[in-house]
Amino acid sequence: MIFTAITSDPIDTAGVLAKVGHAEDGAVLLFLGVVRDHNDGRPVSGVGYEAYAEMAEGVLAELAAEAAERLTTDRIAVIHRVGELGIGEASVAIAVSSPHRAEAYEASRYVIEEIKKRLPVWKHERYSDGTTDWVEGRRPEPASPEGTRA
Amino acid sequence: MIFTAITSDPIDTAGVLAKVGHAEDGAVLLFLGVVRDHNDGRPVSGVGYEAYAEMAEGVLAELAAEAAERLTTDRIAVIHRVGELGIGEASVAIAVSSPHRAEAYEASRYVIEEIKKRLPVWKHERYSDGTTDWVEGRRPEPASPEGTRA
Amino acid sequence: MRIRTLFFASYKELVGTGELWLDLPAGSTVSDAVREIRGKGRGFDILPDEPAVAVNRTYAAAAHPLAEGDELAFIPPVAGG
Amino acid sequence: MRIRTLFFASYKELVGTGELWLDLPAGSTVSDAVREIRGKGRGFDILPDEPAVAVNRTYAAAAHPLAEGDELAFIPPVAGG
Repeated sequence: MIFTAITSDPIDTAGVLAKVGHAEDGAVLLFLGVVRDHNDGRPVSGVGYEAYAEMAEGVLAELAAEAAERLTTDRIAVIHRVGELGIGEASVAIAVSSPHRAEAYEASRYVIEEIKKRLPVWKHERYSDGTTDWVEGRRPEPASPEGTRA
Repeated sequence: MIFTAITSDPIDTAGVLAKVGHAEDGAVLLFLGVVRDHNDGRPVSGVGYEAYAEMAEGVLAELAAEAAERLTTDRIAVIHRVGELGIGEASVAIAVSSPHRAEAYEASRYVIEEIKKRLPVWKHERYSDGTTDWVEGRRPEPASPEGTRA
Repeated sequence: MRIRTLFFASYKELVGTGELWLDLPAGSTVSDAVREIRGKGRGFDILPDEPAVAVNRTYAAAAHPLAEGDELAFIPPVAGG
Repeated sequence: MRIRTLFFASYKELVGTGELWLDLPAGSTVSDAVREIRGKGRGFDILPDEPAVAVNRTYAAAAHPLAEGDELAFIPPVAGG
């Protein structure tokens, strides 16, 4: 079962892991993106994630389906958090499982790279000196043919 | 801290994850190798892992140290289980964390590939028809210069 | 025709609102809408010439034709993950 | 000199024991020990000509010289992970 969600609740790591796995799977991989205490040399005290939620849910489901093809299974769960996060909190969790490990690594990596490319989510950093700033992002790259409609 | 162990206890996934992570790390990756219900088309009901434990502990520590160089951090925990395991139980857990995700994926993959190449561990499969067999392995490949002494 | 335009994150701060309804001639495209919005001044003129946009929650090109009731979102450079 | 040899997994089943002490002339190498062991017959002769081995818990080549009290382990093809 492919599971994807945009949520403001803290990510339950064990819960995400529990959504994948199957008797025929020999490899399980969990990726967590977590809030770091610095960025580009500036000390960070926390971050806020904002999403275009209605669209982000669709994009997340779409890229998880693409990853499932690489995975050769439908065992994939992806959760992206929004709202205010502290250092060490997970902003994203990606769990996959598959019969063999190569596909698991490839699919997991695919999901996080595509999230960085096209998930409509923005990040606001709070610095130790009290200032805040939007993190410089990248121009979104729609990947699928229907992603850029003429 | 680099943590490695060969153990006959069930692997505590959350405990392995808790051994990595650091305020400067933005990526955490957990790999689990789990027992599958089939192999080469034969239905499997369980497996037994046997280790040359005194040597395996050294090899695991050695390859984890090599992975830590790739990781650029010392946040790595690797546990390999021995004894009798049922379907879905984890035989190996690899947790890593690092500032950026590329290193985490690379180091995690390095550990599992090197385990397959040179950890002195053997696997005995129990089949649904009651027979058992040693899983065909691969001739160990010592990787480090001092691994093959003339 | 009327379309709904949305602004997020830094764009929302720039233009001072998250949402704006726009009246456009029938047959207008995404570029027409962007030109119309940028012409409003007061922060709107700082939006890029050719911003990334989504129409009805799917990324769309500048030439994409708009229809009555469409949701046109201006998508700042993304920083998820 | 005396060395301790160890057998694991399929090798242990083949030779019927996990451990065997061996008397060897001083200056013997890993190959000498392997030849000696295979010469014992009774399953030992089914061991490979050039098995992977570890001396004192580190992989070692056939030409590796042995010393009194060394631990020589015969390592079947590995299947960890």
